Amino acid sequence: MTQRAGKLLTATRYWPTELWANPWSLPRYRAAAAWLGGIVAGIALIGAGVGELAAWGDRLLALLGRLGLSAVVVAWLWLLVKLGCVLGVIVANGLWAVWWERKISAHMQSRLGPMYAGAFHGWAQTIFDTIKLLLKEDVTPAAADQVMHALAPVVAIAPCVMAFAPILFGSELAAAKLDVGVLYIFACAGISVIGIVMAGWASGNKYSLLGGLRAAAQMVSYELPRGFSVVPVLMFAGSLDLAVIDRAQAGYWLGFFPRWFVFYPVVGQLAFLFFLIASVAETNRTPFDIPEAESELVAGFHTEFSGMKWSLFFLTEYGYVLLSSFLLAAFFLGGGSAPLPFLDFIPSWIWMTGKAMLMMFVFLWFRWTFPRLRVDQLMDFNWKFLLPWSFANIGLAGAFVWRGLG
Amino acid sequence: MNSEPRPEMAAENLIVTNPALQTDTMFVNMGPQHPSTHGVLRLGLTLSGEVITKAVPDIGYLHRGTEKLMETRTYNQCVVLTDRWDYCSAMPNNLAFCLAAEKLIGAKVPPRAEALRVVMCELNRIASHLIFLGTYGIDIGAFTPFLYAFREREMILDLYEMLCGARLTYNYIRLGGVAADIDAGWIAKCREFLEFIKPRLDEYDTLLSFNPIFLVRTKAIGLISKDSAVAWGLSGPNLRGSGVNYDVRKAEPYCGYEQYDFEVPLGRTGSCWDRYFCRVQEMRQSVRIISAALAKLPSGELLAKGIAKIPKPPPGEAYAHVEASRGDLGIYLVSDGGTAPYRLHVRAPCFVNLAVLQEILVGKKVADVIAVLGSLDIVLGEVDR
Amino acid sequence: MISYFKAVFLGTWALVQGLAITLRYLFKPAVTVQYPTEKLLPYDAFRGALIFDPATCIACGLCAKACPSACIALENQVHPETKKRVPKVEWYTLDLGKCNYCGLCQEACPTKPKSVWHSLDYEIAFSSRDEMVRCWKAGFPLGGRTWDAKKKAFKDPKSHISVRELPARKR
Amino acid sequence: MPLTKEDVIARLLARLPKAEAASVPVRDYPTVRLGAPEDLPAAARLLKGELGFEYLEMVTAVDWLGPVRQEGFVSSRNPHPFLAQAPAPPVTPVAGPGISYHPILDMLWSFGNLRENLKVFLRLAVPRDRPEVPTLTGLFPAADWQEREAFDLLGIRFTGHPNLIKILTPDFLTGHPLRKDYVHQKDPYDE
Repeated sequence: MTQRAGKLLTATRYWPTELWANPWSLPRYRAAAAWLGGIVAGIALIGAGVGELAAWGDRLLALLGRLGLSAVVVAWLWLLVKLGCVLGVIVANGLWAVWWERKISAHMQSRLGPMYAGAFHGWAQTIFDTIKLLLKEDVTPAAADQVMHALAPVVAIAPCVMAFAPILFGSELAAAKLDVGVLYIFACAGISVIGIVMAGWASGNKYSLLGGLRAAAQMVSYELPRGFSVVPVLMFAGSLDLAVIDRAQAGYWLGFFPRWFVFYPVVGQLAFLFFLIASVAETNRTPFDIPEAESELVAGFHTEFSGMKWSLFFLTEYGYVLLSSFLLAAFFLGGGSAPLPFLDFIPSWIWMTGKAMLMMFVFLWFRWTFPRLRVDQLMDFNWKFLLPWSFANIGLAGAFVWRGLG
Repeated sequence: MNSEPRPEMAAENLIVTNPALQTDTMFVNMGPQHPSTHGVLRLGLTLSGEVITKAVPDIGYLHRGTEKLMETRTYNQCVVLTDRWDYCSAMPNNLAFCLAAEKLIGAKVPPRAEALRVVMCELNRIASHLIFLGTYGIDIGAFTPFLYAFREREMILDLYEMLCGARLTYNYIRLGGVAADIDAGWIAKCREFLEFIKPRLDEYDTLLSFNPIFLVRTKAIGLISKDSAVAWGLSGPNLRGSGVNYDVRKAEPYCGYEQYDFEVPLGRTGSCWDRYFCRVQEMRQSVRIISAALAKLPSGELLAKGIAKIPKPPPGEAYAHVEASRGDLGIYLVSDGGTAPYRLHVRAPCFVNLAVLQEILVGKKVADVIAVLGSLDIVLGEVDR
Repeated sequence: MISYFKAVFLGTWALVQGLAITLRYLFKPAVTVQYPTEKLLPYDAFRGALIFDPATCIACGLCAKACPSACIALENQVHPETKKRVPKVEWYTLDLGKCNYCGLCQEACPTKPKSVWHSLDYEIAFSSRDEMVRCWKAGFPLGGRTWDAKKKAFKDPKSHISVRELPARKR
Repeated sequence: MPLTKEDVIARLLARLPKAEAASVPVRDYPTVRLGAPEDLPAAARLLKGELGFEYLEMVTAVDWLGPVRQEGFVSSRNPHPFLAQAPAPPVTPVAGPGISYHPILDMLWSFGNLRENLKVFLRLAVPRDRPEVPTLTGLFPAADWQEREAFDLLGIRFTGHPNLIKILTPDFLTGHPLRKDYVHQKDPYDE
């Protein structure tokens, strides 16, 4: 005859009509707003205190040089440090992005999302999920091609990690300085599709096969508009080096209006939109998530994957989302430059990451708002709309450059 | 994005038939455990690439034999079992059975009970169509409208809980009337809900109905012509989506539906979108009916006088049908003068509606299976009974 | 050409409107209840798990007759000397695994207050079949006990019927 | 000129000499009893073609053998402390007064005319041991599943049906559950 644990809500039924009448009267609503404001301000202030990460990197390299080791060893050590950082970013991004996606989707849907693990808004949820995934049994279906099935997630994630090498995390803050950075990133990102096709084929499942084939067709197709939509940016910046593109956007028109490529009239916005759409399609997310379309193909190419193999696919997906977000920030949103001159005290890596996170939010926003296209419609959209118009956009950019406006 | 149908790209023309190409078909087993078959429906699909050449629905996984069970239950106990057919909208089930039994008994239902029956059935129609809207959104790939729809549906379920104590299987409409009365508090809550849902329906229109992606996915997909819809015996929004103006509420008014002013929304082409939009419009009409019914709610008794606790209707046969949320729900009831129905047959709208699937799926893409199946809005509890 | 651009523009505009809706809800309070830590109290009419009070029961058996799924069984008490049946219940069982939650037994019960009624408990769950059968006998608590088929003994139900049914005892 | 119930019955009776107006009609609806299975296609053609009844609403039957037998019902397996056998199904059907049972399956079709809001019921008695009825699938696609259902649950053979297989009950189940003498046989899912 004990009353089980739990606070009994007697007074009010949770009707939206009551809750939304005056949200500021709800204590938890005020608390959440205060937390949000505090977190944003805290990040900005901490960033201002830390300063440029690139400078810290230089100091660390100088420290390594003073240890008296040979140059080759230093170079290798430095490489390991950078590799660790990039891998750390990808893994941490997996944890963060999943949690963020769950929270964002929940709040968009009038829910709260994870709330228990880690006490504060379920921040530890994805960490526990990772532990669960690590401990999970790794099932390989009897009908699967054992070797291919095991290899597929690796083939999918390796190019993702490679593609992060020239990514700018702040002004001058990149693991590798490549003059052909943009080309290199697109080249690497294109390889992942092999892993996905392998996964679909090796699973021995018809749904997976359909998903894998859809993924192949889709990713190969959307490579093109994705590449062509950045051409105007490359024309304006005059380089394939991400750092140069970043620098080209520094400074302000009239002293306050940032010279970001997205603000170049018409051509900038179109290029931004095309690149965004193509990136969403490249990362297989709604409205272009037909390879894994859960309502048709159960889970598409990762239906038959479990445990860590599955989470490698997941890491890949979120890794590419992060990659695309950083690319969007670097190409169009001014990279590490502040949107207004007086905000310069916040270092570039905060701006860069913040802009990337904003773009990631857009990815999530799309996902939780739009329905999904059909395979043939997706292809139509690509070949008959996106690609011709991105060509036209290149022409427009050419006119800009020719008239000396770039 | 153009949403114009292009005949040269019609899926029918994409089926590879040239024997020289040496292609093979693939059999895909969709369901009974598949996220989008809305229950335990199994579809055997024969695919040529991604195009369906043959579709065989396989049902019966949820067959509970309620028609047989009712032969050993009293009429009052049968009402409980009717709740379990279409569990997403149980009120019209109760109502159809009670109308048939009342015809046999010869009971005269008091006006307040009739008005309450109308209010509850229309609320249930909104709740059921909200489920449809949400799940159809998921079928097409939009997850968020699902939770919005359930948020609104929750309010209806709260109203039901306040009224009769149950949220899904109501056992509210009884022989000769209804089980519980509504008070001023309930009416106020209900009005609050009606005011709340109106702008929400417009939001659904933005999120789904007129979203270009949704439009290209559902317009010109799963076309059912007027003649075909009638020949296959479709009913409810599926029939009206094809442009056939047949609504039991208008054709054979029951419970005083003739007093209420409402329109029967009709589709034009019989596509998935037409069926979908018929339901959205029906919700608006339901809101109208409920407002009107609450405004002029007659007072008086809730239950007809002179119905025994265990009724024994005179031998005879009766047929009553109502416009349930998913179509024309008919009850054929035979009494042999005993305490239990001698025979009861349910003309389940979902069962009849589902049969058309085998015809309209041929030539569609795998992704369209879900769009078409979802637009038929079946509940397996009613298909299998 | 104009219609093409118009279609593109209107389509984009419709998508943007959809985005605006989801963004608006992002900043509205959630309507959900954090279930295990927060629980809603059902309305008084709610038909939760059945509960029985032997003290007021007159063992008329109307509830058992009314039940559509035969989930109720009971036996009259017999007077020890006269061997006549007295209006008291000897034992009473409710098979919650079969219960339809229809409320017909509660409506049929002639006593005031009701001897069998739907409590407000919506948190019943069973891990074995014998736990589904709630039994009442003289000296049993209000929540009843369940029969352990292996040990052939009564035990308290793992899932207690909460005391929340008390204010909502149906008249 | 709108069609009336009486017109429909008159037209049907005029075309089908063996048919008659049913003695026990479905309440409030015109009901015609056919004389022989051969009449059915003719009646259906007349209804669909000339009278505009394009909507096949229902195909079913009533087994008039007598009240249902309760043997073989699955009772609860939940262990009960006081009873060896769990309580039986609540109501034992008894024969009603003044009704005569006879071993026939009484078929029932319901056709609708959506334009005139009319409905007509056709009845046909077929023997229980050889229930053969011509199919209507050629005229009404809606008959496909409904006839399969009637076959599955009542065992009526629809001659000419393209795909007359079980639809609702599982494959291992033998017999036709809605017949009054159906006795439940133990199957693997009883436990």
